[in-house]
Amino acid sequence: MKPVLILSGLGLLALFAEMFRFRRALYPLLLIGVAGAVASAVSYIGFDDGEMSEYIKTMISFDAFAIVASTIMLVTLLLWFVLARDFFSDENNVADHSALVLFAVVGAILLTCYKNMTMLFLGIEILSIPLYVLAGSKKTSLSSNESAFKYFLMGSFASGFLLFGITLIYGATGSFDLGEIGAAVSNKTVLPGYFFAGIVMLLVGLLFKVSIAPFHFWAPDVYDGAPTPVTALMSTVVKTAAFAAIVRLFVSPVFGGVSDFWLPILGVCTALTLVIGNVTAVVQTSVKRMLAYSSVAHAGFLLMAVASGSVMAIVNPFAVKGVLFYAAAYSAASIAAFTVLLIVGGKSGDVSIDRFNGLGKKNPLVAVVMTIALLSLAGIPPTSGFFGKYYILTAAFQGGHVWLAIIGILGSLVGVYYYFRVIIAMFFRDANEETVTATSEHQGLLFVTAVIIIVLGLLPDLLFNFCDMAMVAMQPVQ
Amino acid sequence: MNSLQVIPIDWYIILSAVLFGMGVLGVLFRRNALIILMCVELMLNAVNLLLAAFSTYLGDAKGQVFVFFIMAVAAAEVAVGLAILVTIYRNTRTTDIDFLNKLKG
Amino acid sequence: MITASLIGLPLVFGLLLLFVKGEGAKRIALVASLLELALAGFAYFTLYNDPSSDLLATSVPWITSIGADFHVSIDGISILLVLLTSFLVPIIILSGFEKKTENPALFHALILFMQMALIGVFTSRDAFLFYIFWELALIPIWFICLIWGTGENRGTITFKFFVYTLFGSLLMLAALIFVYLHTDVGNGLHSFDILAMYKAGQSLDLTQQSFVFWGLFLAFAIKMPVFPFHTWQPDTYVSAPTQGTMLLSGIMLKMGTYGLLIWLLPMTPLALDRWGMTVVVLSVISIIYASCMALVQKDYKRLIAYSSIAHVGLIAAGILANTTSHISVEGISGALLQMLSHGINVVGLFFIADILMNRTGTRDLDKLGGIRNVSPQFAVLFLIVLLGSVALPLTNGFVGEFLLLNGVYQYNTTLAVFAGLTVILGAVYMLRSYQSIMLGESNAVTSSFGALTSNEKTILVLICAAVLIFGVFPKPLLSIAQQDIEILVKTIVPINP
Amino acid sequence: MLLAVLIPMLAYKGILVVIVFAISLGVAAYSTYAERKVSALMQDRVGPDRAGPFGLLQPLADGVKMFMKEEIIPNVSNKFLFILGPAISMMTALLTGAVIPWGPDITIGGNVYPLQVTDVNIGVLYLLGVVSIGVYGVMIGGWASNNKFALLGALRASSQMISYEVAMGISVITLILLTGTMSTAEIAEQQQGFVQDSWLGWNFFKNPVTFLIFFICALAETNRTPFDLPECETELVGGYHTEYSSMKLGLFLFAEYINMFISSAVMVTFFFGGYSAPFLNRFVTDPFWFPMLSTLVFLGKTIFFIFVFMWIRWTVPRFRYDQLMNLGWKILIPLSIINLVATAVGMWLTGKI
Amino acid sequence: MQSLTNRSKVVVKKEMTFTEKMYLPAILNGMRITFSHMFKKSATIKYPEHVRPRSSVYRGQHVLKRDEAGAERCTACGLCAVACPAEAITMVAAERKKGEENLYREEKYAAVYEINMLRCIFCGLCEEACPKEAIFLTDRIVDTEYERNDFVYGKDKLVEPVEKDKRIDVSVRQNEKTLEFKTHSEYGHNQVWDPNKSLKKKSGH
Amino acid sequence: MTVTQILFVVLSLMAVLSGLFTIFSKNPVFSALWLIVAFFAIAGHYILLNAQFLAVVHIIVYAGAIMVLFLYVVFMINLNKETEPNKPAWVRIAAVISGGMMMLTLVAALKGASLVPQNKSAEALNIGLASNLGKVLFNDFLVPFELSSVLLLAAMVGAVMLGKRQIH
Repeated sequence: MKPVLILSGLGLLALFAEMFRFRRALYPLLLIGVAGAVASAVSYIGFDDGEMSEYIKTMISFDAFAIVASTIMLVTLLLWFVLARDFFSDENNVADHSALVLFAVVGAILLTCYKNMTMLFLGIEILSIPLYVLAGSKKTSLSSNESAFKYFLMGSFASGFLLFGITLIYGATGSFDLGEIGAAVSNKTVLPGYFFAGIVMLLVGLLFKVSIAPFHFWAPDVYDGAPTPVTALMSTVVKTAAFAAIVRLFVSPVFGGVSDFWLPILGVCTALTLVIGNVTAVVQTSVKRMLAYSSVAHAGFLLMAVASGSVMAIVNPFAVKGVLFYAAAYSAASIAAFTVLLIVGGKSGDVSIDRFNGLGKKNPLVAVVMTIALLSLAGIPPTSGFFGKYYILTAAFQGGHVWLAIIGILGSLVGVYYYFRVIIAMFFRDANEETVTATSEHQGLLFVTAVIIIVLGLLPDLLFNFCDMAMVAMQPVQ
Repeated sequence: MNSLQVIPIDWYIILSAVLFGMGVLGVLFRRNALIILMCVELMLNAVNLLLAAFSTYLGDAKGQVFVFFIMAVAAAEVAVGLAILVTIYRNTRTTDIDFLNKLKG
Repeated sequence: MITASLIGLPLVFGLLLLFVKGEGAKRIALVASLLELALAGFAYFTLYNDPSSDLLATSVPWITSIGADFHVSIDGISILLVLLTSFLVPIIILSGFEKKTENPALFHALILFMQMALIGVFTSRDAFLFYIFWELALIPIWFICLIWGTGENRGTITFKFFVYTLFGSLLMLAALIFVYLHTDVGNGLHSFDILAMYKAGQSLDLTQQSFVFWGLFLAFAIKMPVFPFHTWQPDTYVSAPTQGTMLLSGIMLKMGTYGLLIWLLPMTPLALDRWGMTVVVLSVISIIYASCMALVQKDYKRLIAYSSIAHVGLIAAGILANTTSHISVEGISGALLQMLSHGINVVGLFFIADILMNRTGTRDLDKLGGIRNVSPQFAVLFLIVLLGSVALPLTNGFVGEFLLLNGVYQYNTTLAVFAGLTVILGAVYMLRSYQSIMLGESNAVTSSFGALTSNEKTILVLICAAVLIFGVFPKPLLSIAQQDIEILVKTIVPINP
Repeated sequence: MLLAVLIPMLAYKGILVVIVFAISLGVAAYSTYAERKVSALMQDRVGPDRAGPFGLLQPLADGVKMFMKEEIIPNVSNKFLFILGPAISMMTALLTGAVIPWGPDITIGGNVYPLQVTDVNIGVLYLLGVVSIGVYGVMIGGWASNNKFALLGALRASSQMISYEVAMGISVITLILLTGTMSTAEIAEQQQGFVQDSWLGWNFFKNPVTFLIFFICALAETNRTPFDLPECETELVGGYHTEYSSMKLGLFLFAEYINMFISSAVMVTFFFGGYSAPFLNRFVTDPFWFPMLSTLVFLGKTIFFIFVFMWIRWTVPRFRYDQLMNLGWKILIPLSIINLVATAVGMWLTGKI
Repeated sequence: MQSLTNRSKVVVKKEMTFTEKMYLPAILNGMRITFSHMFKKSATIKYPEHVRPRSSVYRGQHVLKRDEAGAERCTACGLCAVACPAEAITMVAAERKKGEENLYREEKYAAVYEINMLRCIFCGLCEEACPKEAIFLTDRIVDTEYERNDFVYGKDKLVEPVEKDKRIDVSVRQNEKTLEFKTHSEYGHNQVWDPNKSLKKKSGH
Repeated sequence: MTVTQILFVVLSLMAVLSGLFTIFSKNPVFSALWLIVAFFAIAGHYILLNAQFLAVVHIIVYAGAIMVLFLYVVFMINLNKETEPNKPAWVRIAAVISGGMMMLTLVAALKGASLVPQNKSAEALNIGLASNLGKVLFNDFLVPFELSSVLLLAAMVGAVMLGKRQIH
């Protein structure tokens, strides 16, 4: 609860900054505030909220899973704020931008700790609505507008499905509470047919939101069109939050009891996503768009963990931990990659692959960090990305989805192809005239993310033991 | 006289499903962004109706309270969506979503 | 301790090099590699004196959550490859001393990283660690080929190389995870420890073992390479810089064969019985195919590349030509020996190709000729290396090849006959190439071929010495491995046949 | 058995509905007369005095004129919507009357009848709902005219009405907080008796700010000066009814007066004690005449507010558009929120919640 | 700048005080004023019943005079039409026939004489221009009509009745002053305009 | 058929038909108007379900605010043209098929749906009362209620940000 309050308060503060004219001081305040939120999230490991009122407990529980997931998101957010320094440089909308980002993150945190369908729905909407706007925040750019609109349209369309699913489940079980739904699920005899229709609809809604094939088609356009910092936010924090939400429903005992029903659906979707995401990423010429498609593929990987997460209410430990680790690794690498995109894109924002030609000579630091990030995305040891993939593949094997694992492996092989095109361009092709310079903030950020990627790659236990705690939250409550 | 006694819940489910399906169809069918938004609203309303029906049949007020949240969200969504639409219109002078294909491919 | 230092030393020096500017980097790298060689020698003697010395093994918990440890140790088998690596790396670094290299610090740092990864591969006793080192070895060599390579389309070529090998290694990962999930070290926990893996692998049924077998085999086969997974190899060898080619062919190849020996054989004995013939046939095909291809090559470097495939095919055949009922210790010793000698020979040959290229600007056999007239010293040294490669008795190639053919013969006579062709064909294309390069009249291209520099001479003499010494006196190498090979062989016998 | 109760009840309701309709229409009709008369008086004029004594038949004459004038439907307009617009305006204006408690229960022939068409428990919300629909008449009419002035007028009207609905809603919430009920009848009943617990019982005295906000919003919702921008002649010709003529124009204008009447009635109900007349119950206790007189009192109060509406119209000049929006969003809404919070705190402090 | 009369108010855009910003007092004050006006005497005159006193030389509807014998004075010279600034007057001239001497005073007469009352501005120039004392403006008021055409008054409405007792009295307009005025030819309208003369006059000033 | 059932059928027909008109109207204005009609039908359903408060709130929110906003935007960008080119035929067919299949699935899912036991107690009939809803909203749903303020604030800030003209 504390991080939620801190972030909401920060959002209000941002709005007050506009009113009381301290916009210049806002950015440092935000950094401090988000750092505070991180601290408060971490502090839950030692201390919990204490006795909370019944009404809060039934809606939100900041259990270990939520702590880990939100810590990952908040740390990413902190890094993101450094990445997006420019996004907050315009005096005219610094307050709006920061308030919207913070509100979105409030939604993201709710998604990690909800105990009730109401909170799931609200969390998703609180997360999405500011993002629609942020995606369109470059108002004069048509592609930004388009991105916002597509995102909005698909988001609200998906909300419809999600709600219909929630409704049917409510009708079948008589409750919005996850615990009660789980209890009803475990007593399967009374479940009417439309309960399963509800699960399908809920699933469709959620899959839409996280851009899983065949509901993925909007994602590349949206990621491509949105301003780069926003894309970075979408592919890190938002993705983590959405998957945390899915894990809570499908890997936990809530729907775990009927996993034989939804597993095939998830399996097929995972396979499709891995194939489509990777294959279409190959033909892209814009690096941003390539990253967009690859993020679809990564979503497929994460979904693979979900698909192998729960077999008849027995939770697969690797799946939960795998999702968290993968999300963390992916976030770190994405932050690095998008920072490089911002640096390379410069003023024009053009990030076609040609712009990367000869970057290795022009600006070795940027090129090396980009390489590390891309290696991590491709899942090559000793980067953190490898361990993410490793845990999820292990989970898939353990869940008995060998075929999914193989598709995943083949997919990441294709992934290597498009990631390495960028590396080849950076080190092999001849440089053009333009110089590429990074601000000191960005340099520092690149350094930090590179260190994170490598350290997590060499000593994954640092995070993985942390993730271990999250498992406890997913076990059925007896 | 109360609907509880004479109308089976199935009727409401089917009605909602039909309305919802119509909304989905509209979203897929139409190109005018405004009408697509309206169809989304129709979908949400189908959900609301079903929630209210379930709520009454279960004798549980939570369903109706949930409807209020959906309404709040719908209002927020529409406000944002229309704002986006107007920004687009300022740039393109059209609301046909197929014009919005600059990003394709 | 020693093993960990063997891994750590190049890493430390490599990192150090990143902060060095200019040509001094070469010297630092050479010093580092010589230190490594000394350390390897020390390891050899330690092992010789006390095979169970604590100094040789290091095991620290690493990723406890998945039961992977940082467990490295040197035994009789791996010491050979460690020695090979530490012997070749100084030579490789030395071979580049006279050439100007762009960004030498990074280049040599990558070579040292590569060395670290290779030694890691050869010494790790933990499957996960093995995999990590396996992948780690790939990245530096890829960059070496990409940045310092020649040829306009090297981007595509190196990329193909990367994807091929990565594909293989991912399959290997899948196979390893599969086995890993069947290990049990109590408490429902799993472990990546090599012995646990052996045990788990052998407990699988045939279908499961086959899956693991093919997963691992493909990874190793691509690395070696074996027909039909070899297509990346000749192009990559040609377009890579000489040092890169030397690393690839001299040491990296051995990762594959070593993997076959250490990981594949003991883990999947049942599958070996079932699929052994298939893969041996593949190996033999690759011998014949590569030899024939070598016969028609005009580019000398490409010729060596194909010859390398042929030799490795024989090694693979020797390792794989075993069944649970009959395991040929000779074959395995021969494979080990051949790994060493092939490593030395092929590095020598590539170095010679590099000398030719530097002096004459071409590697085309038709354009060369009569160098013997100009540089008789070179002709002699070249001949020695060449003969080693053709496996003439008294050279290092002979013992290994003989043992290997013997092993295959015990497995299947017909195949042995075909495999034996490698000796004949090898002699044909090697000598023919010698003829067209060195003999005959010198022409415009070759007449200005000067005498060897002292540097080149040092390298060639070192290699020739190795060729001759091990040809005459292979015993120290064979004997130190003997015991461990026997231990290995014992583990291959399945627990519940 | 059921029918025996139901049918007289329905018949009674039907009669009541007709009476309410008639009163609404009549009051509205004479409001037009009153408007002209009041304006004349305030401008030192005489006003209509030709049709009938004191011009009392003037509304009739106007009506006849409206009916007789030529029916013009613009060629390029949407005919159906063009007609629908004024119809909706009129309909919503009339619908509101249903929940207004015109008087206390009346006893006729031993039977007790309520003087309210229907007492829904969410009457206040019903009012807000109907009011919120009223804007469609204007929007549809303005759009269907296919005339830029009409369209602009409609846009202005709709944005104005939406804007002020917010403040109105919040002030109504304050009222609900104050009274603890959403039933109009109950609100009126609570204010019976002029003095309660040493307080003046009318809600106006309990919370005048709420009334002020509600009153201003009511002005805006009925498009009365100073908020009559939608039909601002100097800028937009005739606003949304530029293209309208004859009886359709009449309906629009008429709806405005009905709205005025109803909102006056609502204000009386909400804030000025409804049908309560101070100390009336001391003098009259007859179960028939007391309600009758109360109803008259109610109508009297209502008429007073209608007068206030006109009074304001002929006093205050029209707002500029940005001033109008500023007033709505930057003053009234914050003010109403502050008022709401203050009321809540006040009630909490006095232990009422 | 200092105002000379001290009547004008200098507008100062000063910051309003809080009470002023609330506007309510001002509005209430305004309402008080309007309310007080309700009890003031109405300034309206109920017209047809009460008529405001008019000037003796009020210029209303025209009349075409007859002479003592009852013959029309107008000779259709057209000067009135020329003088008319609103171009309201048209006429058609005709020659008097034998036997019509009692009808028309001179040999030429107006067969048609029309004044468009919608155009007419009641300036009285026609009256001044007339050399025959034929047209006069009277204090009568032009009636309202329903049709546009009805406002074009022909001779039927313009010419005064023959009967002595129904004649229209224009003696106020024929007092000495006007008659004397008409003798001054330079002010008359039936005068040929002499450019030199008027030029001289102007320069003489 | 009882009166309630007839009412149900009539309201349902009204909702479905006006929904269809919403989808198929060429002119967005008509779509919006038909949608309003559909909303009224749904409000009627709410009343049928004893949820009067919900019905009125539904009217106020949807008809009174959301649809006005829609109409406002239609007017503002003046979409009088009725020239909306149709989507390619295959898209339409695909849309029809997928939509139809979805509906079929749903209806099929209901087949043999075992009903959840109904709660016919006296309190259950009064759940639609405002006071009852208020109690649930401010007790059980207190947290989401408070958090929905974040949502609305975010939407407001967002809409304002998009609506502002870009200042350079």
